[in-house]
Amino acid sequence: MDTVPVQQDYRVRLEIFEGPLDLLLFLIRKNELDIYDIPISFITEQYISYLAMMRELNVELASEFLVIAATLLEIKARMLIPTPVEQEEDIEDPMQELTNRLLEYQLFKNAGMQMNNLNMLYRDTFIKGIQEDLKSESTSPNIEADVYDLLVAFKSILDRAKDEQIAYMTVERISVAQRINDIMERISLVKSISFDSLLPEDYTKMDVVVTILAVLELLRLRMLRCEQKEPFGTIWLYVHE
Amino acid sequence: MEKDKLIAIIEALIFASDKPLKTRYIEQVMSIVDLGNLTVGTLIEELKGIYTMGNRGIELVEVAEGWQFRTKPGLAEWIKRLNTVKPSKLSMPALETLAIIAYRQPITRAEIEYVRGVDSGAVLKTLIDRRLIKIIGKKELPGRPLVYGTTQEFLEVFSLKDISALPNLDDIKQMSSSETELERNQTELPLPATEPTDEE
Amino acid sequence: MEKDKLIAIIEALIFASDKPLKTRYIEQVMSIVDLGNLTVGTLIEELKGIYTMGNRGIELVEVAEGWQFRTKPGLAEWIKRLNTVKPSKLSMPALETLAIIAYRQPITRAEIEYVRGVDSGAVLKTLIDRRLIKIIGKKELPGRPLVYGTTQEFLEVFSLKDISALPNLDDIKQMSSSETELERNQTELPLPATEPTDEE
Repeated sequence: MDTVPVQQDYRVRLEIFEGPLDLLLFLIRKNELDIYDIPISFITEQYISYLAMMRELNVELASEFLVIAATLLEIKARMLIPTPVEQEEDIEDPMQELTNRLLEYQLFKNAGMQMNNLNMLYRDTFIKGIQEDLKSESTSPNIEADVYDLLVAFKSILDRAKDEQIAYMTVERISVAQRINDIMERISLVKSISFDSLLPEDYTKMDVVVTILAVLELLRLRMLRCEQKEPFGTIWLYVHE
Repeated sequence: MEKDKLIAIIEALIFASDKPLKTRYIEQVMSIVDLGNLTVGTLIEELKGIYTMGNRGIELVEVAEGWQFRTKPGLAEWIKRLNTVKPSKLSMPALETLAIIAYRQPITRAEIEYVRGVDSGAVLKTLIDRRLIKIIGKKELPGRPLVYGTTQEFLEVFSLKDISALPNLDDIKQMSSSETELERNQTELPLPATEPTDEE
Repeated sequence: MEKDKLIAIIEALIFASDKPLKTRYIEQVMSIVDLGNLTVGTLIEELKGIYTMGNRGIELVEVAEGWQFRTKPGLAEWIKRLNTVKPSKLSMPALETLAIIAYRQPITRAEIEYVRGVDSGAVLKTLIDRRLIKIIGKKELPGRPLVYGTTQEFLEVFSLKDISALPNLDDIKQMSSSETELERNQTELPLPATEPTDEE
């Protein structure tokens, strides 16, 4: 099959569909069809060709587009097989359901556009600029809030924590004071120790910095002394006698 | 107290309030003075009249069940020239979702997604972050799903007196679908050439 | 443009500005219209006059940096009364802190600050002053830090039978979408019926 040349502007245009119902509404209108009497074979064919075309144009599709494709195919199949009269009443009509969904979706799409025509704050109208020095602090004992405000507040903290957790863990893990205690504990057993062996196995820059700070502090307090036998050689630490 | 003085007090109270001020709070503040045969309601109407008469840049409007001074809608372009105000815009998916919630509240996420036909998690998050909607409870259904509703800020942003001031849904039903499709028709889409083939 | 319209624009600009508005900013905004023999300065004076005449609750004043509407000084007592009548909302930091305490009590200040990532002394004080939280004991840790918990008033304000009636934290999962719209749009999905598209 020949590949249709991908044009940027097609991409942009095709993304105006918010979902499968939006696409179906468009096809109905485009072909001047009656929403109450949709020719199912025709609309299914159009819908599926559309999905195929979007795919050729590399427009990524939400899975919901495929769900509606399956529904259309199911309705089409049902219409080809005559349903026994006695069963008809129990079975809900999927075509009727789809029509209702389209009507309801269209209604709210229009309602959204109507709402867009209202005088919108900070677009059509503005309130008094709130000046810090004029801000009035309520001293009323009454508080307006409900438990779901708390829930949302908690969620916002959790969301934030996801990004920041790592940084906090690091700081927590390697406080200088703690490292000083670690070093003194280890060195009291062995009397001498190399600087490198003070670092944890998978050490970070932060570990190095904190360890150096801890050692410097111990040297300053004359609790340790250090020796380096040759330039760039191992630094040995001893307990100060 | 003279009527002019009473109106001046109300004007100052509404101006000083960061949020639309409910009539009953004005009444509580004014409860220490004898209004005679006047009411807070009639005084507010008179204050509103002062701003309506004459060519003023601000007006007194009733939003979110309270009173607030706002700039006249026709002047928005001038204020935007100041560059100090954040412009506010909502995308079509956001508006559509907001409409479903506004008219059908309390409503679950699953119900919203059934109407829209697409996953709506991201757009719900945006609307919560903008404080236009909030969780208002749980539904008596298996799993006790959360239900959403519009907020006070929603009424403020859309300049609505209360939720009943939304455009009437029956009127919207009457609207011919063609007029709502104006913008879409500007974008011509390449369509596979298929003729209606349905027999029946 | 008529003089009334020009004054209305200036009125709206000063009103909407969050800082006292300098005359020269107004002049910049108005630079696209022909003022004829008028100046921004004289128009401001005229606007000021509108508020001075008559018994008004607000006035236009020139503060050090520019023009600003303010309530008349004589009405301060009324505004103070309003602040004791109007229920207040909790700020976002206050709500966040309260949420942490409600769900994680008993909790130390250090633990709260660890979660929030910022110093929380001031907000804790506010919550204590509003009697929403209190010190409920000390923790068996070095330094014996104080631990905080919610109060009876907290339950009353939030209409909770007891602390276990708080919304379940698992509900948060419902709020966050499993797949955001962004992620989903990046996912390639295989299409039915059109298998050989990509291959020649």
